[in-house]
Amino acid sequence: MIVDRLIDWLPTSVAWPGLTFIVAVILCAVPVFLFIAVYALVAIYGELKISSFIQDKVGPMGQGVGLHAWRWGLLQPVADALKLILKEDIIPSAADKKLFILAPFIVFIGAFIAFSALPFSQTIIIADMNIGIFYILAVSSLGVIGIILAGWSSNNKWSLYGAMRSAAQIVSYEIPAALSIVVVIMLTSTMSMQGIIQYQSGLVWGFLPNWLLFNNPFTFLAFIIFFISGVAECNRTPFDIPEAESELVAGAFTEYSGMRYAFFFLSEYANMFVVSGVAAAAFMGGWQSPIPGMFDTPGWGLFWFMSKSMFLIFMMIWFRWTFPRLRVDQLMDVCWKGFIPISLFNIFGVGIWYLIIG
Amino acid sequence: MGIVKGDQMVLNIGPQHPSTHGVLRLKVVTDGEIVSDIEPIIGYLHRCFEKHCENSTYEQVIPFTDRCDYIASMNNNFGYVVAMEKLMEIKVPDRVEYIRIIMAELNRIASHLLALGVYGLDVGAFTPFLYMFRDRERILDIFELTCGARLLYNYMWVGGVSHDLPVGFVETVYGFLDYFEPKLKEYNEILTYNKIFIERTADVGVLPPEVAISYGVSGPNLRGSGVKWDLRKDEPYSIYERFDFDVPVGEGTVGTTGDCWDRFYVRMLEMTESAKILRQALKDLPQDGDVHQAIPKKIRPPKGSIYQRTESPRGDLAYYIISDGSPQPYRLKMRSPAFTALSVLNEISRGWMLSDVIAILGSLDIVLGEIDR
Amino acid sequence: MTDNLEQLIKEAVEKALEGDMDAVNNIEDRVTRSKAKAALVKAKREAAKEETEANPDENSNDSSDSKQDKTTNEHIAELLIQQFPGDINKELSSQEHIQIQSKKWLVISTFLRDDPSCLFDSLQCITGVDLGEESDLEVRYNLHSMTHRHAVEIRISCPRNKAKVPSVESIWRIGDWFERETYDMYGIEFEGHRDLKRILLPEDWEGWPLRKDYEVQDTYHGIVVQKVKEGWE
Amino acid sequence: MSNYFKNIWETITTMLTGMRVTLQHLWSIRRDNVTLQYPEERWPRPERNIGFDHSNYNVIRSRLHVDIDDCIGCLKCERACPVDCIKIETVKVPNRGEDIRSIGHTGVTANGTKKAMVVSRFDIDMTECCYCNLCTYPCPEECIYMTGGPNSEKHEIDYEFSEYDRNDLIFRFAKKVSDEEIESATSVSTGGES
Repeated sequence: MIVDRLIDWLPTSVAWPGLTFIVAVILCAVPVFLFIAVYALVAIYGELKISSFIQDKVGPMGQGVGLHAWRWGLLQPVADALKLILKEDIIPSAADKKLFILAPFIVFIGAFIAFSALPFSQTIIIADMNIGIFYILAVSSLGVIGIILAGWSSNNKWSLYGAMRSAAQIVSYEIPAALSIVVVIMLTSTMSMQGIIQYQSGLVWGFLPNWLLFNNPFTFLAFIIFFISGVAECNRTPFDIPEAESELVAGAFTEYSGMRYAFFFLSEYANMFVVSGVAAAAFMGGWQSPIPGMFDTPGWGLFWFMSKSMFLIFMMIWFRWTFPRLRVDQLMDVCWKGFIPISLFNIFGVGIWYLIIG
Repeated sequence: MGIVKGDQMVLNIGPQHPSTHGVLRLKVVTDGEIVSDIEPIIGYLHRCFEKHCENSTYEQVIPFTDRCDYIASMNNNFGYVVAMEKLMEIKVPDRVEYIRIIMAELNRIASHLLALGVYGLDVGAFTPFLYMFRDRERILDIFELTCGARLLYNYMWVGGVSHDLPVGFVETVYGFLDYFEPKLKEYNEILTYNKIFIERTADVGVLPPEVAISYGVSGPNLRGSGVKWDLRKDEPYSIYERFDFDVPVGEGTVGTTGDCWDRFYVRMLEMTESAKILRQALKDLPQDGDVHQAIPKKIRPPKGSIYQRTESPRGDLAYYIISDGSPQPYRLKMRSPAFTALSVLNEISRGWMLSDVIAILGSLDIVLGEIDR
Repeated sequence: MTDNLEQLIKEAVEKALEGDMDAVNNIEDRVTRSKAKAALVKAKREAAKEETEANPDENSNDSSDSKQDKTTNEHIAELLIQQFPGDINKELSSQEHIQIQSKKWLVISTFLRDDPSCLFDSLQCITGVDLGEESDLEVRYNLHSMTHRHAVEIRISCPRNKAKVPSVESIWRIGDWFERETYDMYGIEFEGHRDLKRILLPEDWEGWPLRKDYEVQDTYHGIVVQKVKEGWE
Repeated sequence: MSNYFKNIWETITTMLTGMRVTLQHLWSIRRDNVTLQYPEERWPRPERNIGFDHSNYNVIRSRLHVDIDDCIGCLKCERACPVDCIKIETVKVPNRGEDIRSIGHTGVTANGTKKAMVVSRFDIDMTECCYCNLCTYPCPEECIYMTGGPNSEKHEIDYEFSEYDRNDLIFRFAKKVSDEEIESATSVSTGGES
């Protein structure tokens, strides 16, 4: 959407028509990157504080002057980022250098390009393609390649374990996620994010906003499954076996340090946002306001979308600091014996519901 | 250590690893995630305890016993002084006995709190770990109030204790107990009965009783296998026969008897039992009496040897002391429970997954300082 | 005057014996207070004496269970003697322990574990002892029976220059590590042990540290082993 | 099949319980926060009167301190130390109980004991000290103690002892004197009297 507008607005060069497109894409990519960076700082700060409060601590509370985490440790994430940037970048001599260097970027790209289809508001969406949600599902599974590369190229047993685990995990949790998205597509009969969100306007059951979450029990189930699978795709507790710090020292990222590690970190948080954003858009009415007819200007839309996805991110953090970690085979059990049958059953359920009631 | 086959991989867990509870090295032969053989390699923390003892006087041994099991120093002191008093036939005043019992039980609670919290960390739950440390701190504060040290006390002396109880000690401990007992419910809610935790620990690393006995495993690990054996009950060594408490044993509530969850839960129950003992001890603690009255001027036990076992939080902690009449022990051997507990690891964790090995190791609650001595 | 002072003192002492020292501490006059304290101490001494006289049960049951030990020990000793004549060293054995020859130790240990009247199913501890620079080494086994709840101590002495004792690792599994430790510290070879190697010390350590004639090696992997603290003298 | 659903049900319920607990802590952080902002707020040190005959005896074991004027050089603490972190050397004085001002030696301790020795060296290596407190009890003059020991009111009690160099943690309480110095000093002092 934005990118289309930009292409229209920019002067088309006769010599090389592709140039306009490239410029437009770059003009879109830069703010998205900035957004990810800022959001990551906020999310990290949130995680620090929430985890500390859960554990009866106060978390970072720099009280000195200057960059000493300022007040309530507000600058703590900035300080962390600076530290990670300034740290020495170590590449093990036994590592496969090219892949080792390449891996973090692949992981990050996987999370990064998914943003181009996230509907931040009625008007703010980079590219409102007609297969938006499908596109997000496709590209968000790109990250696993990067993790496998990281694990393999580090030439470290822990990393290898982590990579293998995460490959198995992410690949298998793609399935329930996709299956529960199928439910959404069945009801809304569109794959475009904006289309899905527009479908969720108005009221359902007379008083609830017509979010798919509340639409019928099957969609509710689908939401739960999608969200949990999303948590698993982000490698967060209780599914954080790829970097299970008490078993594999840091899993696939054991050998990484400094900026490269920061990239993994950043992409984990970006992934969290993608998952929450998709869940918010597909099940919680995206930028639709909870009270239909009020606060539904584009500005409010941005607010609603962000608050919904932030709430889901808070849920993720809450999970992480409450639950123990699953074992790898139990993880597979949960996926193949739990989620996939239920979500398959969901699809039939929704179909029947649609025939009878909808 | 068997021969490593082509499709197997040797993995060194430790000496520096988040969850080896110290400087332990596990040489693990893995087939994918499945562990086919484990060889614990210990000695990274060997501080020549027994050699030191042979070259230091009997009083000077006590600080060294502190450093063996640094999680439960009071119980180590306790075992040593009980052995020495039996060797020298010293009758210590009642007040001293009660103070010792109170300290030992407080330290037992502290040690179990650490064990359980770290176990939660091993299986990936971070928050219970900090909750339990938060409460352990209060016990350490009580110790600091009493003897000025938080971790290595050198509190119990042969024939007495180093300091008398501070003013308002009894109220402090009562306050702690009132604060602590409700917390146990919270621990259970957040960790013990959590389904993921049960999945991780139930039926994992089952330790059958006969194997446990043959390996000399003792303490909560043995009781977790369903053997009702507690020296405080079966061979009361101090004035434990005066207190009424039960010995919890694992019943396989959620899995098989003797699995990690049972070992975990037995510790959880033992904390309540210790609280029970503490309340009784505080109730009939003799009001006054000099804690130094029975301390001998110079410690020269008669010729002879003694093998005295006491129940430390990790099991049968025994001291074998041989005296030749000089002020220095001729030979002092410490039979450390964690040593035997670690030796059973290979037996019970073969065939399980890498994550389970961590879980089993954590459930055995070893302290490397005590293993290597 | 005086008698009511004494009255006061008596009351204070009684109060104090019930446990509130303030009664004594609140006496203004110092002399009276000191008197009261003295009286208190006296009263306590008497009380303690009475107590010790009153409950001799502890001493009695001490003696009784020590007697118990003796009976089990002697009983086991007799059993072993009639079972393996010539392997039990009677004159060296005492109430507390049984001294046996090292030759048949494996058989004896099997008997000790399996015989219905012994059933020593757990090996509590193996202690190596160096009886002095010239004399022998000794291995002391503390056995315990979970079924009969009785314990016994077995001692086996072996010459210092060729110290060999049969391994009981196959009888009690914990013997594995205990014997490795004893070997580590005393260089006593346990024949039949599956892999007898150092456990606490590094593989390439020289000498047997707990022997009385142990000499600390000068360097270890090029690191000079400090005999004297540096920067101190 | 029923087991399958029972498992799912248990999973959901137990997890919700756990999340309830954590959420409660999240809300009531103001009430049950346990963090101490270290440099600003300190952990309260236990202050109390223990069973010995000192009043106001703080049992905190922070650092050994020696009132060298009271030390009679009896070497009891050196013998008591399990890790040999105390090193004492003494020089005999010709006539006991007499001050030798030129080397700052007081002849009589606070308890009125006449000193027969000049402590020419009293080093404590706090990097080796194991804080077992064993050296403080045998001292007849109570001149060696953990700061906050019997004479705590003389020194402020602290527990932050950090140095950049390990040798800075070797505390040398006595200053070196040789026999000759004492000889000369005493001769001077006697000369002054005559």
